[in-house]
Formats: sequence, C-alpha cells, structure tokens
Amino acid sequence: MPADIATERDVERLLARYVASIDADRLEEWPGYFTERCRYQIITSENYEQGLPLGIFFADSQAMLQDRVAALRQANIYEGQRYRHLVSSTLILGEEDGLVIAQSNYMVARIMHDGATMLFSTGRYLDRVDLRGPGPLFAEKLVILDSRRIDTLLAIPL
Amino acid sequence: MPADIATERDVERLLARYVASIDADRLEEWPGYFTERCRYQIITSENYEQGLPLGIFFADSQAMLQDRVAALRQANIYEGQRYRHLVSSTLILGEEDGLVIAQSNYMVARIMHDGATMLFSTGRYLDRVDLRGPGPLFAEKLVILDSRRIDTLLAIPL
Amino acid sequence: MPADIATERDVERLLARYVASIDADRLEEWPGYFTERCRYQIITSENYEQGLPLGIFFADSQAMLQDRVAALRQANIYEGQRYRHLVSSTLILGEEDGLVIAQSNYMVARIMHDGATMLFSTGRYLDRVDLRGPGPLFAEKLVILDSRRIDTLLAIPL
Amino acid sequence: MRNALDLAWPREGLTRVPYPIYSRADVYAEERARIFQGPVWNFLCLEAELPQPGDYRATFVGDMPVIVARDLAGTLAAFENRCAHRGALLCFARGGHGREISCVYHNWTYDLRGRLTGVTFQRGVNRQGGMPADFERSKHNLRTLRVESFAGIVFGTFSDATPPVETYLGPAIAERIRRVMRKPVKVLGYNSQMLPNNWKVYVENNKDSYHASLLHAFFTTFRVNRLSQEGGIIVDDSGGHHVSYSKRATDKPSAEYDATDLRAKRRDYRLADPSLLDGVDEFGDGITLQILTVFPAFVVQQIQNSLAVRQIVPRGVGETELFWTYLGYADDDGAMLAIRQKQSNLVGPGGYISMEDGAVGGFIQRALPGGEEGAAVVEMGGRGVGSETTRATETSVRGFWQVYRRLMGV
Amino acid sequence: MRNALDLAWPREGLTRVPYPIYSRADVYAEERARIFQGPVWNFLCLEAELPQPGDYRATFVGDMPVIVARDLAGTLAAFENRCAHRGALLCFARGGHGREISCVYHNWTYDLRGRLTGVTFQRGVNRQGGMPADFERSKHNLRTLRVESFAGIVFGTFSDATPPVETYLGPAIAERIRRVMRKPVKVLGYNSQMLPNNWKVYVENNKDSYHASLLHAFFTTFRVNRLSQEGGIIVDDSGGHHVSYSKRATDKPSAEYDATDLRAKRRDYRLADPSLLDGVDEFGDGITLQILTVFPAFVVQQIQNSLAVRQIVPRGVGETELFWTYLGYADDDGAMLAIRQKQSNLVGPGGYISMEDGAVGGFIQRALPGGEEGAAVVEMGGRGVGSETTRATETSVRGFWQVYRRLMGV
Amino acid sequence: MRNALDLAWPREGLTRVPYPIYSRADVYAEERARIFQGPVWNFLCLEAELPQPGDYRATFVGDMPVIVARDLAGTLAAFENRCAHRGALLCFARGGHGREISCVYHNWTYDLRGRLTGVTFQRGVNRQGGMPADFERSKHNLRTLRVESFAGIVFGTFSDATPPVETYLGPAIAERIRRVMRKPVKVLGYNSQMLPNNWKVYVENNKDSYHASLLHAFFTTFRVNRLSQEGGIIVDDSGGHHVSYSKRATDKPSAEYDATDLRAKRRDYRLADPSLLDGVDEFGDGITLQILTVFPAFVVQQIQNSLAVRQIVPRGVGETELFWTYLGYADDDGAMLAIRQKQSNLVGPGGYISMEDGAVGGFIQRALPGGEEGAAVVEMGGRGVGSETTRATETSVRGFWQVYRRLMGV
Ligand code: FES
Ligand code: FES
Ligand code: FES
Ligand SMILES: [Fe+3]
Ligand SMILES: [Fe+3]
Ligand SMILES: [Fe+3]
Repeated sequence: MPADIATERDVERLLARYVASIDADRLEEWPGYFTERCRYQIITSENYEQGLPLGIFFADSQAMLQDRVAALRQANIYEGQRYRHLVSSTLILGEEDGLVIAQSNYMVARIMHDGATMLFSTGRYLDRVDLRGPGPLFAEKLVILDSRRIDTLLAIPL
Repeated sequence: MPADIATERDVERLLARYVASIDADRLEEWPGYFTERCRYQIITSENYEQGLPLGIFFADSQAMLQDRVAALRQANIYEGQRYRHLVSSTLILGEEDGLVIAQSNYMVARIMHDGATMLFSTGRYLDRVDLRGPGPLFAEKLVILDSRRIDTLLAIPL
Repeated sequence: MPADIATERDVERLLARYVASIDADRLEEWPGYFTERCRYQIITSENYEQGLPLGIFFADSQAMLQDRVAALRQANIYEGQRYRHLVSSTLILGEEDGLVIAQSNYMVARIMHDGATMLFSTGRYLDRVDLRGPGPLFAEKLVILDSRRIDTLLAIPL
Repeated sequence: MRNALDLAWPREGLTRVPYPIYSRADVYAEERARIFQGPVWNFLCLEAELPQPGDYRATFVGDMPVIVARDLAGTLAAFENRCAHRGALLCFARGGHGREISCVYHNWTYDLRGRLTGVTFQRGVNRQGGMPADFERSKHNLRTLRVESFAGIVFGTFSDATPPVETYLGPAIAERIRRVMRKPVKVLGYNSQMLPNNWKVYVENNKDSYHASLLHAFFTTFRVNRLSQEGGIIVDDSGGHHVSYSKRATDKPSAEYDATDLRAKRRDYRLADPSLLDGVDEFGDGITLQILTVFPAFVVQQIQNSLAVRQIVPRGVGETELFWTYLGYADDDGAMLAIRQKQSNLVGPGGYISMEDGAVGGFIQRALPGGEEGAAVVEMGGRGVGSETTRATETSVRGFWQVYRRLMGV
Repeated sequence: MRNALDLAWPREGLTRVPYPIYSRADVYAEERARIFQGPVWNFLCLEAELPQPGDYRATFVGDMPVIVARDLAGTLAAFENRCAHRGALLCFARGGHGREISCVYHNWTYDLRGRLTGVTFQRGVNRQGGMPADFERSKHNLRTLRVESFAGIVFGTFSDATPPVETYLGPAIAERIRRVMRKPVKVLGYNSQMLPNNWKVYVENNKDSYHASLLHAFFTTFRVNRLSQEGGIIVDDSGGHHVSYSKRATDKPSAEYDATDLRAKRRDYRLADPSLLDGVDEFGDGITLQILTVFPAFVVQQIQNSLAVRQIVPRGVGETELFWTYLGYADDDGAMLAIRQKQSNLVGPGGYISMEDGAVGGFIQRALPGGEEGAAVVEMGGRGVGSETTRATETSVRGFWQVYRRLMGV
Repeated sequence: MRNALDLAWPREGLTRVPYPIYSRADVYAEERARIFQGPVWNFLCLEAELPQPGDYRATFVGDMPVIVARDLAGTLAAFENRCAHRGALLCFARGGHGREISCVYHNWTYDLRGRLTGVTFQRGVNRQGGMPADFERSKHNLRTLRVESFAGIVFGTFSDATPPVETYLGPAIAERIRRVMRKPVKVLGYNSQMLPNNWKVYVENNKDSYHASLLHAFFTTFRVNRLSQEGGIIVDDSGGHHVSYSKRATDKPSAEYDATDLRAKRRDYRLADPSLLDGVDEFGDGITLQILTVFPAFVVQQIQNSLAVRQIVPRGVGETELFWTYLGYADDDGAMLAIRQKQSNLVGPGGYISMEDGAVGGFIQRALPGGEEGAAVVEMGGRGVGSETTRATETSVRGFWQVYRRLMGV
C-alpha cells in the first residue's frame, strides 16, 4: 500500500529545502535539517554493498555536522565552487520506530568559480525522516555514491 | 483540465519504482512493470520524428523483456556498469481506451565499475499506463532518446 | 507553514508544460507561458549576486519573447540543437501581490543534431506565478545560471 | 613525396601488428593522407539517401568532412565540406536540398558539383572593395572526389590511381554486395555508436571471423552462427576486402566443440519469446550471416533478415564513430518490416550479437599503455592471405594489414 | 634564440592562411612565447576593476595566468600568477584585496608588485632546517610585466621592446578607444563564452567586416548595419590593430544589394517590441557600430549603446575562452541603464548579432581535418593592408597576419 | 638502448625542477619505460586482498594494466593485463577468482602465473584452420613481473636489476612499514580521487613535510601536527623513499611560530564534537603521524588511528588517479572500528587534513603555461639529501629527483 500523498510531500519538501540551502551556499543551515543525535554518511555504493564501513565522511551527531561547516568556513582551503542538486523519484519504503524510510535519486553538478561545470556526483539518498516534531528532520541520511571515484576533492556536503 | 493529483502520483510512483529497480541492478524486476502484451521501444528522436521504425531495442511482449534480462545476465559480455535515472516534469497528456498517456523527461548517468561517470542518455518517456489493475503497469513505454549517438554500447534498459 | 499541495502542483505543472514546449522545439508556445507585461531574464549568479544588471538575455514584455522566437526561426544562424530540461525541488517561497513566488532547480542538457550531448546549463528558476487567471502564467521568470561560462552560444531559451 | 613514418614493423610481417599503430598521433595523421585520401574507395552514402536531383548529404572520408550530392542533372558528385574562402563547413546539418549550397559566413555559393558560382561583393559595393580584378572563381572550386555508384552504394576517391569500383572490389566481393543490394532499398533507421578505440581495431573486429562464436554467446547459444557450420571466408586478391558467411541448421558434429569448454556454449538457454528469431530465407541460398568489408572502413551486413551498412569514421587516435544505417527493401510489406524490426535487436549499439564488439575495442585500446614494444599475434589459419572454407582463421585480418602497409609504406 | 617553426607559408603571402596554423600544437606553444610574451600589449583589466589600493585580479596573457594589482601606493603592477617556490597559483579566485598575497601551499608572501617579502621558516624552526644562509629573497621575485594604463584600460607586456601603448596603437586607434572610454566607466556585467576554435579564428572574425551584414541576418534586417552604409575600416601602420565603424540611417541605394540575393535580407521582418532598439546617439557622431581590435587578442565594442570589452584567451589549440565585460558610464541614469540592458540582447553569447560568431568558429575548426595542404583565401578588398572607406574588404585580416608572421618568423 | 630526452636540467641541480617535466608528453612516455618498468618496486596490492589461492586483482604499474594473482599453489604472481593474442584486457573488473583467466575475445586461457594454457581452435575446426603447426604456446605467455611480498604488501618489478624489496627500501623505511603492518590488516574501505595534475606533483606533496602545518589549517589548529613538534624525516640512502613522522603533545615553544602570522594558526577554534579526535596510542610510541613513501608512487599513512595505503596511478600528463585503501587490523573490535571510522574524516578525498592536497596539485598544473623556462625551487633544509630531525625541510623532495634523474638520464 503506497504511502499517503501528504507524507510523500513532507519528505519531498524537506529534501527540497535541504538542497536549496546547500546549493545557495547557506551551509550554516545544513546541520539544522538533522536531529541532534543523527547519523550522516557519504559512502560509495562499492563499500556500502560490500559492507565496508568507511566512506568519504561520517558523522553521528549534529555537532559533527556543525564542525564540518566550521572547518569548511574557517580552516580548509579549496577553490570556490557550488553544487546544483537535482532530486527525483522519491519512494517511501516504509516506517520503522516512528521514522519514515525514504529513498531518492540525485545528481549533483559542481560549478567552479570560473564556470567550469561537471556532473560531480550521482547516487541515492537513503533517509530516515522524523515527522513527529514541529518540522520534519533527518534522523539518518545515507548518501550512497554510485561512483568510487571523486574528482579533485569533496568539500561541500552532498 | 489537468488530471487529478492522485493520477499524477500513481504514474510518478510507477516511474520511481521502475527506475529504482534498474538503478539498483534488480533487472529481474523490470519486466514486471509491464503488462503481458506490452510494447517497449528505445528509439532515437531522429528516427521517431521521421517515422523510421527501427530503434535500439524493440519488444512487443513481457517475455521479450525477460529474454533481454536473461541475455544480459547469461550471454552478453559487457563491462560492469550501473545507471542513475533522474525523472521529472511528468505530464498527463490524456487518456485512451482506459490507458493514461503520460510524458516525462529523464536523464541517465552511466557509472562504470571503475567510477567513470558520464551523462549517458537524455530524452523523454512516452508512456501508456494501465491503472485499472491492482497496481499500475506500462502497457506501452517509448524511450525517445534525444541523441542519435550511443557511447560504447547500450546493454541495461533505460 | 508550507503551501498547500494544490498550489505546488499548479506551479509544477506549469513548469512541466514550459519545459516540454522548449524541449520539443515548440518555441512558438514559449511566450504563451508568460503574462503580457512579464519580466524574463537569463543572468549568471555571479552578476545576480553582485547586483550587476546585465545578463545573457532580458525581456520585459511577452512581445520581446515573441521577437526572440522570430529571430531564432528567421534570422539567426546556429547549429541544430535541442535541450532536455530536468526540474526538481520546487519550493513555494511565499506570495506577493497575488503572485506565488517559487524556486526550482534545473539541469539542461544540450543535444546537437549529430548527437553530441553535454550538460549545458545548471541553475535555478526564481518565478513569480500568477494563478489568478484561467491558467497559471509566469509574471516573472529569472533563470539564474550557476556558471559564468557559456559553451559556444545560447540560442534556445532556458 | 611524404616522409616515411618512423615505425619498425616486426620481422614476422603480417602475423604481427605493433601496438603503437593504434595509439600514435603521427600514424593517425599519416592515415588521413595515405589511406583515406589514397587509392581507395570510401563509402559516402546510399543512392536511396539522395533520391532527388538537388539532394545532398554531409558525410566523412576518414575524419574529413565531405558533401555528396545529386546535381540538378541527376549526376552524383562529392567535394570537400570546406568553403574555399575561409574554410567554414558548408553543410553543418545532416544534409539538404537545393540548387546550390551557400556558406553562411560570407555567402559564397557553389553548385552541386562543388564549383564556386558566386562570391558576394566580388565587384565590391558602390564600386569600392571587392575581389581583385584578376580573381578567377574557377580557380577556387572545391576539391572534388571521383564518385562511382555500385549496387546503389555511392563511393568516392581522391586518387586518380583508384581503379573502377568493381575492379577494386574484385568479382567475388562485388557479387556478395549485389546479393544484399539486389533490389531497391529503403532506410529503416539510423544511429551511431562511439567506440573507445582506434578505427583499425573495429575494422579488424569485422574481419575477424574467429571471434564470432566465442565472444558473442547469444549468437552461438541459438545456433545463429557457429564456426562448425557450413561457411567460409572470401578475401579478394588485394587482401583488403572480405566476406565472411555461414549457413544455419547445417551443423556438423565437431570434436573441437565438445572438447573446448566455451563460455559461449549454453545448451540450456532458451528464449521465452522465440518470435525474435522468426525470419525468412529471403535470399534463397540458406546463408543466414554475411559480413562484408570494403577497404578501408565500410561494412555491409546481413544477419538473417537484418540488413545494414556501417560506416567507420575516425574521431581521433583512440575514438571512432560507427554509423549504422538499417535497411529494408522498398517493397517490404508490413510482415517483413515486423521481422526486420524484431531482428534489429540482434545488431546496433544494443544488439544481442554486436553489443560485445563495442566493448572489446575499448579493452584493446585501454590495454595499450606499457605495450609499446609489443605486437598482436595474427596466426590463426596460417600466415598467408586468401580465401578459406573455414572461419577459424584470421586470413582477412592479415589481408587488411597487407594493403595498409603498402599504402602507409611501413 | 628559438628554433624556427617548420611551417612553409604559401607563396601568395598575406592573401593565404595555411590551415595547419589553426591546429598545430607546436604553433600554439610557439605563440605563447613569440606573440603573447613578445613585443605586444596584452589587455589585463580595466582600471575601474581595481578602484582601491590593495585591489588585485587574476587575468591571463595568452593562456598564462597573471595577476594585475594596484599596489598600496596606488600604482598598477602585474606579475605571473605562479609562486616562485613550487609554482602554485597564488590567486585562484577572480581577485582579492590586501596588503600582500600569500601562497596557500607554504605561505610564501609577496607584495603587490610581485616582490617576495616572506619565506615561512626561512631561518628554520628551533634553529633547524630553513633556507640556506645564502638564499636571497630578492632573487626570487615574481616575473613582472611592464604595465601601462590607457584610457582606463590596463595593458601589460613582457617585452622591453614594446613601445608605449599610445605609440603601439597609433593615433587613429588610440582616438577611437578614447571615444568609447571618454568618461569613467562602470562594469554592468560579466560572462564568458567557450569558443570551439583556435583563438586566431575568433580574432579574424572581429577583424572581418566582410561577414557582418552577411552572417548576421538580424543586423541587416533592422539596418543596424549594412555594408552600403557610410563607414569604413581604419588599420594602423603595423597592420595589427583595426577599427571598423558605420553609421545608421545613411543608407545609399546599392545595385549590388538588389542584385545579390542575401539570406540576410528579409525586408518583411519587423519587431513586435521595437523598444529593444531604442537608443540615443550618446557619442554625437552618428556612429552606431564600432568594432576595434588591438593586437593580439583584445576587442573594444560599441554597438549602438551597448559597450563592452572582450578578452580572448586561448584554452588549447582548438578552444578559446572569450571574456565579455559589459560597460556603462559611472554617471548613467536609470533610463540609460535600461537602454543598455535591452541592447545587451544584441551581444554576448546569446546576442542577436553576435550569436553566429560563436558558431562559425567551430565550423572552421571542424572543417580542418583533411585540409592540411589547404589555405584560407583573403583577397577581398585587394591584397594589401591599409585603411579603406568600404567594409567589403579583408584588409584588417591581412594586417593581423602581417604582424603575426613577423613575430612568429613564418 | 633508448634515446636521451631533449631536456636540459638547470645547473643548480637538485634544488631546481624545470616546469616542463610536469607537462611534456614525451617525458610521460619515457617515464613509463624508465621509471615504472625500470629497477623499482611498484605497489600491486595487499596480501589481504588475495586471501585465497585462485584470487586475482586488476592493478596498475604506472598506467600499464597488470594482474596480480595468488596461484593455486598459493604463490603470488603478476603479469600484464593484456592478452597475448590481440591485446585485449583480460580482467576488466576489479578482480576475480578461478583456476585460470580467459580472454573474452577469442577465449585464449592463461593460468594464474600468466602462462598461455589454451588457444581455442588451435588445431582448427573439423581439421580446417587453426594455428600453424609450429605455433608454440610457451612462446606466448604473458610478460610477467617479479613479485615480492613485504609486510603483507605485494610489490612487483619488471627489471632483473631491482634488489630484494627489503634492500631496496633500506632498514629504516622497512622498519617503519613493519610498524604499520605489524599484524594482519583488513580493508575497511576503498575509493579513488582524480587529481588534476601530473603524478609527480602528488608524489612531491607526500614527500613535502614543509607544507603540512602551513597548507592544512585543520591539522595545526588542533595540534594534530606542527613543525615544532618532536619528529623528523628519514630518507633512505637512494633518496627515493622517505618517512616523515611526528609526536603529539610534545610541543616546544617556538619563536618562529609566534613571529610568523600563519593562516593555519587559529587558536580560538574548537570542535563542537571532539569525539572526532578520540584515539588510542595503538603503537605505543607516541607517534601520531607517519607518512611514508616508496619510490616511485606508493604511500603508507598513519594519522593517529587512521591507517591507509595510497597507490598513485598516472592517467595522462596532467591527470593522476589516487587509490585510497583504508585499513584496520583483523582483530579490531567494534570500539576500534568506531575510532577508525570517525578518524577517516581526516583523510581521503574529503578529509579535513588531506582535502587541500587535492587542490594544490591543480594549482601547480594550471600555473604551468608560460612557465616553460622556469623551475621550482627546492632549497628548504639546504641543498642536500638526507635524514633530518626537523620537518622544515624539502630533503625528501630532493631525494625523489635524485633517483628520478638517474633513471631518466636527465
Ligand atoms: S568562409 Fe565561406 S564564404 Fe567566407
Ligand atoms: S608553492 Fe607557494 S609557497 Fe610553496
Ligand atoms: S584477444 Fe584475447 S583471445 Fe584474442
Ligand atoms: Fe563481433
Ligand atoms: Fe560577427
Ligand atoms: Fe598534505
């Protein structure tokens, strides 16, 4: 039995606001889309499917996401760049202990400050969304990269 | 008069599940999204618009789709690869003998096992969807490629 | 408070029909998606964010859009090409003097007549949609390009 | 007279192909002059694609852009697709129709034989500017190719030394082309395929009958083709052209087959919808597969009722564009079209029995680095060049290199 | 002393351009040294882009990354954008502001004249390591360019032989630049355009007044420009620079026009919203179009009230990046800005009358294969180089090659 | 005997690196033969990646595809990943398992030592075709590498002149490798990173201890590493290998630090979730960072509890693929895995302290145009090659060029 349209919309709206914040370089908003005790990981499908635990980035608290943003803003050196996320085909896979499990496909283009544009990453989001609070939040977000290969570096969250 | 939101959702959900099966390499599920006496064709817009009948792949039965999967699994040699589908802008164009006619835009990235990623195909789906059964099915699916040029080979269905 | 689902759908349908007309090379339909006294601009985010007024194309009337189409059809020389638009993550940002303000992410692939395909443009639509008439129309459409760099030329509207 | 290439061929001769031949930029540039502009006939298009006087199409000779046209008198002509003024492409679409072709840049115009007929403002504007008084348009016609149509196929050559097409092909190859082009054809579809390899790798693939039953499992599994079937290879006297053919359902028992464990052999494998392979013996000779190549880069294909021509266009040292043109006969009825449509699943970029050819070329190209001192070994079926009654041979591959080396002087 | 290029120029001289000049990698590398680092003035930026002491911007000389700065004393300076230590880009953004520039890799710092002011740990850490005692920072300053500002435009040269900018330009070109830069400008917008062709193809396009009314149909249709209008070409004594101009609404009847059937001529064509072309004669001389080039790769444009400078940056043998900077005057009011905004539809990557220039370059580049023995023909307006009162001429194209050949020694 | 490269090294010797070394195609081709196929040990894989007899993996030596296998007897072997017949890649996946490897093209088969064991239809089919009678399979085995496993790391060489791995490394480097590989490892994850620069730029980056505290701000801010900490550089006698190490929490006051204003120094900066850096001194020696390189292109890394090996694979003159393999020990418990998982945020393509290394390589590569006459300056820590107790030195970078020049003959 398919999820009701309202639930799908809630998840789609959360994803839309999430990518809008990242693509507009409002990274400070990014941790706010997660619960305090969240889980966020960027991992290649190769590792994910083989059960290899290490990925590109891992966080198990909203504070670690804040640290990521702080590092990107204050410490790390990388060339000016932006992302553009396209997200589609969101599917509600089920529900577990009050969390909605949703999967979506994404493509991310990376645009360098000089205009150079490339298809930087494709993959899927595997999300556990908490709809019980005032606003929907990610309790868990797995970014599963189709490719094992990263161009140059991965600084901005996906 | 625009179609009702529920119909749009039904078609969008069907498309979402369809691409999720392909992108996760669950090809065995693919024929199941079609009616038994279906029509599926991958054809370039150049041929389609000129009325040239031949395309890249043609099937007029669910069994031929099963044969395609069997050949890809058991007979054909090609390098490990996956797709990532993005689908958007689904439009309900009308209804004909009980089938909903829908058009959607797609982009497909191809990710090779070594991580090489390219924008492999873009185009539109022109679908006739049967919503009368227990679950929606494609009675006809035309994959109309924008490009006349295929990189290397086209093995996995679009 | 999120906009109601019906409003989101109206805007998404308008966008879907808009890109379908362009991608099918039915450019003559394009001006019809705008109000008579509309505003349409294609501008790079670099200029937009610095408040530099000039972009790639500017129109402040539906008639100027008709002139664009007429020029592309009758006057300008450029190689045969098509676009494929993907649009996602539409957000209703608010409402102002009866117009719904919506933002969407897009990616556009350009397909040359010989099949050469590239990710031609990525960015966002910042739209003011008039839902009061018989059908929804763009009172304003800003196409904000992520990249400052255009490949070869930009003829077809985005 | 061009300088010789600095390329030492292995002393074994035709049974070796030095790997750098597939990756060297200087070799690629030399091929442009010595092979494609040399004493060879290049495929340009089909007559069926130029039905009317005034029709023209853009095509390629090697990687050089060329226009082939049917002039107003109905005669075929071909010339460089490069304006005589500043070198702009004249036709930047698939083709067109008209009395003349004009360049978009400064509007110089040419007739359909490539003759410069108009130079805008040749006499200036208001008696100012314009071309020098002694400028002669006739000295600035486009460089033309000699054109010959054979069995509805239009060929072109830049060399005066090239013999007539039929002589060039030799009787056996000519006859096998006529077999496929036996009556008026119509185009059923187009597409192209970018191959991640040097053009010669794909030419060899077509000439290589050895791989067919081994690489293409679908093929063997359904007995569309097996080396032990009745068939053979015909190589013309030059060695540059070949035809490989086989008959179905004439399978002799073969010890080798039972001995060798072939991946390609999966006896248990059956189609859920066998209508894919329903066909008719439209040639009445029982030949279910005929692959024919014309030097340097043209293929005529019959696989059961799937007919196509393939034009091979180099796109750089390591890239090749393969143009597929699927054919039927002008008098095909609906039933015959339906058969060709289903059988088109066998060929093309996604074809059950051609898919792998798109992959192996890349495997060879990607394996070149580090093999600079190495060479391919081409000894199946001996070391000579000639026709054979078996297809367990690389005779036609050796034939290709025989002509190639003569023209390239290596 | 560099080796001469192995390139034989056709005996016809300036009226021929051998096609390999647009595709040879060795030519490209040689241009880097002989043209862009030669006795020429390269556009660096506008003074308006460096308003404050401490401002700097990343730019290019040919394809070499360069930084142009206004030092703390307000003086303009330019130097290589390549750290003297291990060669990292110093500025990898569009520009910046500060007292110094430091390299992110090991934090070496430079003042805004390119002098090395700091070497981190030069004396080591805790008396260990560090640079040798005899290391002299002053021996490791960045290679600088000589900089001159003319009419608000900042030029740079690597050669001591280059005369002052105004001498380099000659009086006529200098005057026409002053005409556009007659008062303080402000930047109204930026963008860039990747052209699929060699940089020289686009330079020629700007110098080629012959194509304007023929390629650009929009142009002619609305009489923004037609060769029969009052106007002409001025070429400086060197031949390297030019200005092409015309006046509107001064159209003389022209037999040639009525004789030639020009695609570009569509009398019936009218704008639904003519406000696009509303403009004012802000220069008071009736000149509605002025295209000006400075050797090697800089363009100043006035098309009605659309003002822009264009910097041409090679990105490889077959690719060029064109940087558009749209200008207005500091004292433009809202009405004037509105006019410039609408007229900006005429130019840029999507401009009604510049769009085609982005296409034709690719047509020429793609037509090069197979044309290795060929040459472009540049005879319109005779075989000489000089100013002319007509624009049915290629005099300024010949002028470009006159300077190019001298510098390249071909 | 190969021709010498036409490349003049600056008279300053090891303290200068001429920029064209990073951009010349002929240098790249020469490195393939003289460096990677020369008297060096190349990383192939880890023994842990070939646990079972019959396991094999595709890897690279330079940019040459190679297969490394554990044969049925359990012995390690390596050979070219290029079929002896027509040169197709034999393994076009990450790896596999089996008794033999067969080529998909014509089904030639090889054992896991690269010996040709089967040639399909060698004797023809039905007594027709087949290989010549005198064809000897043993003459067509795959070219093999000598293989040695050291501390669980599998190395291969094409040269007979290469001494045993342990001799090649020298005692100090060998010991530091054993330190990390002190007990059985398991792979915790893979990924790769495309670096927009010549492979040597990234090798130098690893050998360059000078940049660590300056480029990597995250590093310094949290005292994970600072040049003033206890530590040093060990360079082996050849100069080609090095290890750089430091201890944490042994910070001596340093005048230089307080003098220099380092971007990298942000005292106020604190982590909201410090659990990221929770770790254990699992080696019992207080060393929190050890970066080790083996000539030409292999890195072993320990950063606190983050362990990895890095394989550097050239992908063309200006592109390099960096393969990361993250390690733990077979006996890691859940708590230890959790620590390694969090600390993996420090390294890899998105790592807090390795991210910048992906950027600076591109900065150097993009700054090359126009620098053809220039050279990098490598004088930090003097002009010699040797071990040092400070890390404010480029001694190991000079060491790399010492070996490189000897092998390349420049
Ligand atoms: S290039 Fe063709 S007319 Fe000038
Ligand atoms: S490269 Fe600039 S400081 Fe080292
Ligand atoms: S190429 Fe490997 S068997 Fe022929
Ligand atoms: Fe084949
Ligand atoms: Fe122009
Ligand atoms: Fe580093």
